Amino acid sequence: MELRKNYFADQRKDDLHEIGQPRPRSDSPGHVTGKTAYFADRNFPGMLHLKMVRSPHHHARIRSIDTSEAEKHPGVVKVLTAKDVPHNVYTILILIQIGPEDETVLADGKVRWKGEAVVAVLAETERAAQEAAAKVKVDYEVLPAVFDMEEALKPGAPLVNEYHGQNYYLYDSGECRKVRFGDVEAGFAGADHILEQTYQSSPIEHAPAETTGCVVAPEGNDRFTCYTNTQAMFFTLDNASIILQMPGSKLHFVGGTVGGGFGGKVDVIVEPIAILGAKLTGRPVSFIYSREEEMQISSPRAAEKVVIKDGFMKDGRIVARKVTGYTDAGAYSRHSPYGAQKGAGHYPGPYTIPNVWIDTYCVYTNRTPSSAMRGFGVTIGDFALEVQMDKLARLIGMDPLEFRFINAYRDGDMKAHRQPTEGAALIECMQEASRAANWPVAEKYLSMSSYTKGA
Amino acid sequence: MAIRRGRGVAAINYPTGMNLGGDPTQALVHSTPTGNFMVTLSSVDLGQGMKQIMAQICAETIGVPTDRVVVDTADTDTGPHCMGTFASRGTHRAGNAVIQAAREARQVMLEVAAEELEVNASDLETDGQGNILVKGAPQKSISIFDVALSAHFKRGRSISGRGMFLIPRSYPEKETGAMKPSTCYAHACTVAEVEVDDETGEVTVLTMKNVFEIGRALNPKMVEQQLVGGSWMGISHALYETTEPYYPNRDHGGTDFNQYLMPGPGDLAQTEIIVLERPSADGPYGAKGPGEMCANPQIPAVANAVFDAVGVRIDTLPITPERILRALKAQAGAPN
Amino acid sequence: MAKVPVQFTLNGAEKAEFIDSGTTLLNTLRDKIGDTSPKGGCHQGTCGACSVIINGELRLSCLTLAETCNGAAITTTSGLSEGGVLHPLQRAFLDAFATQCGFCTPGMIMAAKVLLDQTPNPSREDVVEALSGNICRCTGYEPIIQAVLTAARSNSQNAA
Amino acid sequence: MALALQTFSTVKDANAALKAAGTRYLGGGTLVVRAANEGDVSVSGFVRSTEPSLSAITVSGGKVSIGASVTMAAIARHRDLAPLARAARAVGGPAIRNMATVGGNLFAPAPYGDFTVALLALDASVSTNGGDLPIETFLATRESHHAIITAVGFSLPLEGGFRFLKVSRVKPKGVSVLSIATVLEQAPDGTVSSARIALGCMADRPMRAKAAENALLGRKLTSDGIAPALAVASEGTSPVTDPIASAWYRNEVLPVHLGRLLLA
Repeated sequence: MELRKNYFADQRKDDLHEIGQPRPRSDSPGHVTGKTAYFADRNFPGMLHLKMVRSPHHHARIRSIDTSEAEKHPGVVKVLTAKDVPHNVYTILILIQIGPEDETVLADGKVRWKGEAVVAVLAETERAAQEAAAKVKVDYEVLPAVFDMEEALKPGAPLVNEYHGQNYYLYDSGECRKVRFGDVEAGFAGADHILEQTYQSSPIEHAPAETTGCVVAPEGNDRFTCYTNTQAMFFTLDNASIILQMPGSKLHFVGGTVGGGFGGKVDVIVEPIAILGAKLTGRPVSFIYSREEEMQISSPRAAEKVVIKDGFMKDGRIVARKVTGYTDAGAYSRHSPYGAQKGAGHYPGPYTIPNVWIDTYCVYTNRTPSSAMRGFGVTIGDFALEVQMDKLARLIGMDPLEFRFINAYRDGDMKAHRQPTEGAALIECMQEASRAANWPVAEKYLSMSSYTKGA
Repeated sequence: MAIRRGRGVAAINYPTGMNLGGDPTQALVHSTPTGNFMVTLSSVDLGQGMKQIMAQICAETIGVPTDRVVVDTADTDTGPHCMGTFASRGTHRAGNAVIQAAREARQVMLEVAAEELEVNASDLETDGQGNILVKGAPQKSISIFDVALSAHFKRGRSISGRGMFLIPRSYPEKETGAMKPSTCYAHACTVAEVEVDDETGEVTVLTMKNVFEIGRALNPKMVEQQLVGGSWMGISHALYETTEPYYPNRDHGGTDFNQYLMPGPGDLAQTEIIVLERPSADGPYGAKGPGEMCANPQIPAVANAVFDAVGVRIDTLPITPERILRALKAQAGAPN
Repeated sequence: MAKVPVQFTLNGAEKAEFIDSGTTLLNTLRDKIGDTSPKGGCHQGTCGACSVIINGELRLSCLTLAETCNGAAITTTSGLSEGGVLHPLQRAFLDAFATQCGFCTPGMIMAAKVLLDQTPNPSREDVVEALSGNICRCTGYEPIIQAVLTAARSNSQNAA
Repeated sequence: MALALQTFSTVKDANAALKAAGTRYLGGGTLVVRAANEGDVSVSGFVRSTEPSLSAITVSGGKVSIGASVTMAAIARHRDLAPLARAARAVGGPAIRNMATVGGNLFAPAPYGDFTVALLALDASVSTNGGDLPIETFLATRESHHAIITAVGFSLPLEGGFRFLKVSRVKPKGVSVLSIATVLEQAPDGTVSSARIALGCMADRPMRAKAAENALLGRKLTSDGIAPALAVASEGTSPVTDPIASAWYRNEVLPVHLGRLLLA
């Protein structure tokens, strides 16, 4: 890695003692000696193991659940169903007033995705829990499922989630988050060229080395210590408190040393049910996702679809950009309503465009619920935007890097969401990339600066 | 058979923080009797190095070496509230809270030192090595060790501070979408060079030249860790990763590390990382969040490079050999 | 059910335990003996985080039944440093900033140790091959490869 | 029920114990211990045998016998089995190769089982206490096969006569898109006089590319010479679709990779 100190030197103090110094990491000695304690390195005598019975169907009504054989299985201590969960219907963003509550801790009457948790089995050993889970009988009536966002938005599509009443998240702005800036239709009308393209992505798993999980130990005083690899301690504690209808003072969360997260450990899935198990049995409980659960059950990055329509001039200026973004939340909200609107705040990318129209939708389907991942709300949008930029440049026979210089935002430029640009550095990154990659651009672009307002 | 080479570029920015939800983090700082400093948080270290960075931020602010700072984090019985580690917010939000708490503690420390040295606190400075000096008269000094002892056993002062950093929630305006979705932006421009085997659709990423502007590299080696790993993940997203390889058929999702694909140690691109620093106005020592955006520009850069190499556009991620091969066959007019 | 005895040396110390027949070596080391340096990342044999060295060979402790290790000499990462002095590989991982979340690190170090024990002057390809069964999601592998190459160089300098 | 392990000094006794429902033979553990760890409740116990012959490699007079418990690593480092080293190293990473056995590989479903592809090309025989089976017969019926495999046997190919290729997306150790093993003999004029071509991942278990074998006879290993074989390479295949690749893709690239292997 090279630090290029010649850029922005006037804005920076480089004479600090500790900041800017490549100090060794204080946690690394623990890592290389195997001494670092992750949540699963806590082991308690008498610890129970929790295994989840999951839906084999994408969408089904539950006619009945029979746990009697499982309960009789040797080593089984407790079997939990929806009725055992004090506040079974929840949504995690309720803490920042983004509702409605739309997800069940354990399925109640219906499953909405393949893999949804239905029954929790607690047993003396993992093996006993697995064997007992195989003995739980759930009678399902399979319902039509919808996996495609456009299909889900059509009239007559199967309703995925009754708590929403329609297959999209209803923002205060309506069916989508909107950004309106300038007059996009006038921009198209005056453009030399128009290009509309559609980009799509697939769900992506965080695949951290350490799977999601927690170990819960009763403290013996009505309090429960939860050793967890959550990415958000109080967010998880407070949601657990709501789900369990238990004062937060009864909960003690210990974590902060996590074997990789990438956004995959913000969903508050394992902790509430494990604490409930510990409360109802009085025993320590371990609930750790298997690798298969981590890969296919834990929330992935959402599948997205992005439609970009651009009006642009022969000289390289983009004069109008319309973006319609669809985020596939899967069956439940989790963080997706936030991610979709974060996208609205991100488009049209780091470019100054006078006429912009953005609609971003959060859509419900019977796919695995998605959630946050590194680059949440932005990563796939950037893929779409930057491939689109390449196409536009080639369409008018312009160098793709020079084309970006022409449109790059600079300090003071007004963004579509009506914030003036501050601290821009796109131009300088491109200048340095031109040099590093031996990708020549015209001198006028090398002398541009983010400090000075664009034309 | 032909191995065809191409290159592609992408430029991006990335927002720091979760402004649209309201974004608070708190920190507490206190000294031990012998002048070591404890930072108490509930923030989570996912491996990105939050603990180390908070120690360096606290040390810089107090004026002591980093190894005199201990970070105690993520115990809800002791640590004050943090929203969590996501949205590239950790360094920015928790860092600001630590600075505020450390400044308050530093002020008490200087006041105690001033009493010991019989000068005004405003006339004192730290040397970064554990000593407090009178400005302009450095021979008149006291160690932070002695100041802490004095505070604890003689003067009854708590060398401590509270930090609270809150970005108030931005509510998007319904019709126009006017909002403040972020605090500051990091930037990147990446050039990817690839080879595509036009008989199999296999892509080899030869080089990945990344330029990142991240505000301030608080610890350059740790920044490098994030950026190198992120560049790898970007390539992985571009070419390999999906939980539903044959969507709309949802079968055949990988359930292990053999079948959920990511580049192995034999697939590494020659990776170059260049860092620019334009300090953010509101970041801790000018820092922005680099952890997420560093994995974004490689994806379109690879997509554009694949087009440059073989002339087909794959607009659906991931850009698998199968998708490229199908596109090449369609381009050649062959039935498929 | 009846327990079965297992006996082996772990990092040079004799260990004897009674375990449930069929228990994996990983669970025996972690839950019975208390050596949590091998990590359970997949329990499938696909991540390498549980790697240990058994009689000089790299093995996955998650797929090895403890009973099959009777009489064996087992090495884990927790046993590498001696007298508080880090093993050259551990030192090299630190210096190269080759750990982030650290979860894969003990397994990586085991794989690297077997390589250097058998091939003191490995090529980059040798290192890549040696690490090929170990997954890292944070680093992009390059710092780890560099750490192993650096450790090999420092070993050969010490030997010279 | 806990998953007890029973260890026997003879294959005969182990075979008897395997008659109990739910018991599985424990080789290297890479298949059956994984299944148990993943909650496969059909596995209720492990049986193994420590009979020394299971771990023996004998090479004499061009005949090779490899005990079923021999690991991939042991094959890869055996001086007399150098031609097979590439195929043995194609299995897993170093730790897996120290565990995975020849016997287990015979049962590994696609996309695993690369070494068995090599054995199929080598026309190996598969031995049990009950006798020997041609590998093709064994593979066709392996699900119903309960007796412990004791060894595999084959004739060492002529110098340079054995070729092996594994194509994977992840390097250097990813699982197979496909694998190909060939045993070719050539006449003095360079024309192919006998050919066995085995394919991995082109069906749910290793298979022969018989049409391609026939099309190769009497031809030289040149672009033109192998063209007829490549044209029929996919005949009779029914490739697996898995996260690595689809059946369509495997069929599309099989002739490409076979061609590259034959011309290498």
